[in-house]
Amino acid sequence: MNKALLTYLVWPLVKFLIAFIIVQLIVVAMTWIERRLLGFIQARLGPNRVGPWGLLQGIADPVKLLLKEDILPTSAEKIAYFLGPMLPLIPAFVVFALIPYGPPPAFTVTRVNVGLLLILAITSTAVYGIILGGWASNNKYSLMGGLRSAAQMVSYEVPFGLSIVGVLMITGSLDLVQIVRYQETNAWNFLPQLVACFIFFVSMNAENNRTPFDLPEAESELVAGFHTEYSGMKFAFFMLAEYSMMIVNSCLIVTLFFGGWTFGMFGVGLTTSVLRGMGFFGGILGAAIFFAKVMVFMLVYVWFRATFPRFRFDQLMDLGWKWMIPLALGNIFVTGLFILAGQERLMYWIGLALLGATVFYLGRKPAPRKGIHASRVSEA
Amino acid sequence: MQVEYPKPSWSQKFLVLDLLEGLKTTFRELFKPKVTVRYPEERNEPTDRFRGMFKFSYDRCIACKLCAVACPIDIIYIDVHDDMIEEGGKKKKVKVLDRYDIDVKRCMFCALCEEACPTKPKSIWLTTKTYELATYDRNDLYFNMQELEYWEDRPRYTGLPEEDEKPRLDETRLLK
Amino acid sequence: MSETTPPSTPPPSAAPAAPTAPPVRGADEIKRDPLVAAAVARAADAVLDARELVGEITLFIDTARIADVCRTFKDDGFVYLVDLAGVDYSKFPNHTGPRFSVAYTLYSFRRNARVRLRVWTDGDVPSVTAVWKTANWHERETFDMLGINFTGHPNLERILMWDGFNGHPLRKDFPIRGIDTGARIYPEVFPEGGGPKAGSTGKPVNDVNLYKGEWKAYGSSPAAQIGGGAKPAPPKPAPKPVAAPAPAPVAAAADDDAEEEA
Amino acid sequence: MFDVHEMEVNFGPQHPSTHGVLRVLLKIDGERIIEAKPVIGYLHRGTEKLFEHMAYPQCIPHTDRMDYVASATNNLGFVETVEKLMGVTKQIPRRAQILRVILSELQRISSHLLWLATHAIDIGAMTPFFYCFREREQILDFFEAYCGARLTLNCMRIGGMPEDVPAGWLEDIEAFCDKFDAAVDEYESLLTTNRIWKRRTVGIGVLSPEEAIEWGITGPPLRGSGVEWDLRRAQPYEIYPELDFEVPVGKNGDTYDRYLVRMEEMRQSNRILKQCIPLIRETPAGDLKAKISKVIRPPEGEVYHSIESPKGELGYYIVSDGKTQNAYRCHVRPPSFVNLQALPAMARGHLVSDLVALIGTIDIVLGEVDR
Repeated sequence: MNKALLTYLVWPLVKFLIAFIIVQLIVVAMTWIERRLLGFIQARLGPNRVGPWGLLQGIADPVKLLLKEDILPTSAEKIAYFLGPMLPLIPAFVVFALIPYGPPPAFTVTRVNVGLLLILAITSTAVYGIILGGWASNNKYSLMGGLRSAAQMVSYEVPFGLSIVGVLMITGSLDLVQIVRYQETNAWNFLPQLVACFIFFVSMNAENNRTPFDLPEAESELVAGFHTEYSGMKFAFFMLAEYSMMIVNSCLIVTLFFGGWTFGMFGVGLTTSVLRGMGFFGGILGAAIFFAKVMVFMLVYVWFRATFPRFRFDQLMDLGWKWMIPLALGNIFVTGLFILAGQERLMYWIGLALLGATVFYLGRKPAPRKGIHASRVSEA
Repeated sequence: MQVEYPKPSWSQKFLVLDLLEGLKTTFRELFKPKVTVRYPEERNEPTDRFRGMFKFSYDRCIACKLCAVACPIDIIYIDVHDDMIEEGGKKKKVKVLDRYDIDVKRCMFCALCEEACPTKPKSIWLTTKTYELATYDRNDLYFNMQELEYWEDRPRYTGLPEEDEKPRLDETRLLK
Repeated sequence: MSETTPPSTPPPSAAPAAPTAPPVRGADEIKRDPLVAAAVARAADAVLDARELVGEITLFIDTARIADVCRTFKDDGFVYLVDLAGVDYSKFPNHTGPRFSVAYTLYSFRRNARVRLRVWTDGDVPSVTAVWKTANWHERETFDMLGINFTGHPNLERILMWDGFNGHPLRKDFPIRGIDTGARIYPEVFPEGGGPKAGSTGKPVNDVNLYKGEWKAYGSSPAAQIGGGAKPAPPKPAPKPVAAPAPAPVAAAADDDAEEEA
Repeated sequence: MFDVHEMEVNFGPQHPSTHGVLRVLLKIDGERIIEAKPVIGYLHRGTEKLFEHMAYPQCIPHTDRMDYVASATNNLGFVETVEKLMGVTKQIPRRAQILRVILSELQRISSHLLWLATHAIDIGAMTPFFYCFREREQILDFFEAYCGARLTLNCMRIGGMPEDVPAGWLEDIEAFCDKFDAAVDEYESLLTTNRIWKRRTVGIGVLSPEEAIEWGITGPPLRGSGVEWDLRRAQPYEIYPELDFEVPVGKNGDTYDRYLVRMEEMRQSNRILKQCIPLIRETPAGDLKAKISKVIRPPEGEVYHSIESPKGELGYYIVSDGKTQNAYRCHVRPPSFVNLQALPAMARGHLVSDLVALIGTIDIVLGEVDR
């Protein structure tokens, strides 16, 4: 067989399929993990009926959704209504070809030297499906959900992109593999770029419509938001796209800020060269580390969902435009100053100090607030 | 008393400690014991006073109709006739209970009938600790005297009735 | 709000009545009670009568002047309209006079005491929504339930029953089992007369018009029509014709079967 | 370009966060509410009409069904009103009075827990819901142990209480009280300082004290506006004068203040419970009913009596004709009904999301609004 064909078409396709299957498995698992974890956090058990510990819930749900009646509202815009759930799926799937899962070249599907930009460009098209679906349902709640989603996506695309700039300035590359290689020889980027990491994390929650920012489907306000009128497999497609995008963003934050497939800093630990030294097993190990990190962030999504109330729409905009964007710009400026001064190591210490202060404060018992506790004070 | 408003310090605000505090709480809860009961397998035992399904005792009942009077929604139907019996050579007038029906589907389990019952022990009581009363047919919830006394022995539900036999939603009953 | 700070101990007027019957005070004596004396003095001619029971003062007010009197009382410190309730006295034993009564319960934070104003009416009462905003829904509810017109109310429509409901449920002649409202959930599946449409299920249609005669009789009786109908009624509404072909007008066929032998 | 394009939205009656079957007709410009018009009556069951047709003791189970999350206080209001009409208020045995206070304070906690659960989940925090229900279940277990029902208690009688406390009940309540303050702290750690929660509640639906009184608002919403008025203090009933508790008030009258007030009320109710348990132990067991005739036939007259239900002033206006055993007219002054009236004024100018928070903060129960 032609070697070029093998290198550029067959192998990438095979690798993409493998990665795609893994990701879809995570999606299936997440439907169970999310509810189970939510249950455990909320003093209940979560789904535990289908199979042992409810493990087969991830299969039972799609089967149920597939068998469900596919309802088309009479006054819906038919073509747009059908396109709505399909459109977000495409970018959500395509992006998986661009992410390095393990040590290159064997464990990257394609290596694009502007991979980061390409991913940003592709993922931001996912919103069209939601807007289209919300509008085509011909339901006021859906419409409001769709509009909210559009505004939210547009607003948070900006801090999302800006927060990455700091990383780019440090690492000097748009190539995801390069960014990871930089982090294993230096510290993981979340240390020098703690603020950027925070902004990225917040924006990615907002991009995915996850809980503090789940306005487009805010079930207590808009019934179900943009997918109020969707049922059956179309609804499943929306969910599939949402979870896939969650995984994409988790992959991105792992790659950009948490060392990708490596497990080590300053050249110590399981760096790429060490993993390569272990041969194929090392590659598998790298991918495992990568997906383990991704799963951690997926769980953090759930943890957030369990903890936080929901923002209001104008507050969400405020946060995006008045806080996140200036903060991201400031971060770029400060990073630039440090780089100019050649004091990049100092940023690590600042990041460490901030983290340390947070942990310290959090470990302390909060002082009881006097007035609220007056009942007990007076008794004592 | 004026309620106290929380005043976080500047550093606490900067480090988003208010949010992390909540995360800490949920994380701690993750490892606490769970309170839900896996219902059909595990059951909570009702307390001794739990007001559940009725139980009726024909032998104790003196047919005084006080329970029917006490019922706020009139779902206890009692028919009585007088009978003469001979006891020790004397003729004695007794009340004989012909009908003692309770329309359990309309019951709100207030236990006023139990409270009104003058016999000791009560001849109608609700402390049977039975709460699984769901049926597939509304009419199954109309209990007559025998059923009220021996509902444990009632034939269990065996399956949906045939299509023709299915009770239809009768609008007259709704309007009444 | 210095006025709203309640005194630490309730004044004796708020204490529940002792089991021994309290001395019955005459109307003039009650009017001179320090609780209401100031307000009564300013609207003396509108206060027709006064009564007291279990420590609660009831003042009977001239119906036409109730809004003014309420304003007077509000200015005097009774700033909070607790409750507004209408009563249909048509079946009250030995009752003569107007059919309805409306009771306004006022509360003064300063005195920590309530007073009740009452008016008699046969259908029209001036609205007090201009005095208290909270009177709005109270009056709408009273209109809905009893058919008392509150003239000058900005938005006198039904609140608990639906628009177009014919009759006023809390009137004494309204049957407790309800009336046929003609409402059908799905007219094409469940046509007038109830039950599934013939042929739609292959089953004969049940005859459900069990109480039809009674309903019709109620709908056309004059009792159902004082201030009836959905629209905010004019001060003196003309009897509204009902759509149903009226049989010979029967005196309200109120069949209260709940006067049980309790 | 800057035209106002109004859209009409039916908020409810089937909506996740209208707490039942409330329907709010919204006129919105974008997401901003121009006009909100509550439409009620979907749960109207004619309770007042039913009261006219049944004997006084038979009404008690029906009062359960008005504010179905706080049935003990509903019962309390009704039986106290009838007792006042009969003039037997003073004859109620002390043990029965303490028991009534215990039940109504437990009910207050459980009602506030349900309020917090639904209010939080309306604003998007789903976890407090389950924590609140965890504690609420324990309270419902107490109710079940006392009277046999968990929700519609029917737990009071005219002239006293139906039953004495079951064995071990007071000890269980004591154990619960000891743990409950920590539970409230836990809810607060999720919400009180949380910046998202504060953003969602501070400055939303502000009611000045004058406005609140003008709208007839009672209960925690009134106290949140800064009016220190609680019927347990202002016109004390049962044994409340002996008890030591605070009436928490806010000062801004916004949703956050109402939230703080209710949180503090739960603590104060807990404090009352702790005081009541030693008191009830001092009283002789079994002394629960005043010596009144079984057939309740109050004298002719009218009476209004109200108590502090978890939602505000719950009043009953009873007209008796002195001849029959049933009320000639029984009008209920439901706190939710009156408080809900202020919703349009509070919601004007806010966003759709705030409407949800406002419905939550008024703490309506549609069974009580519609009766």
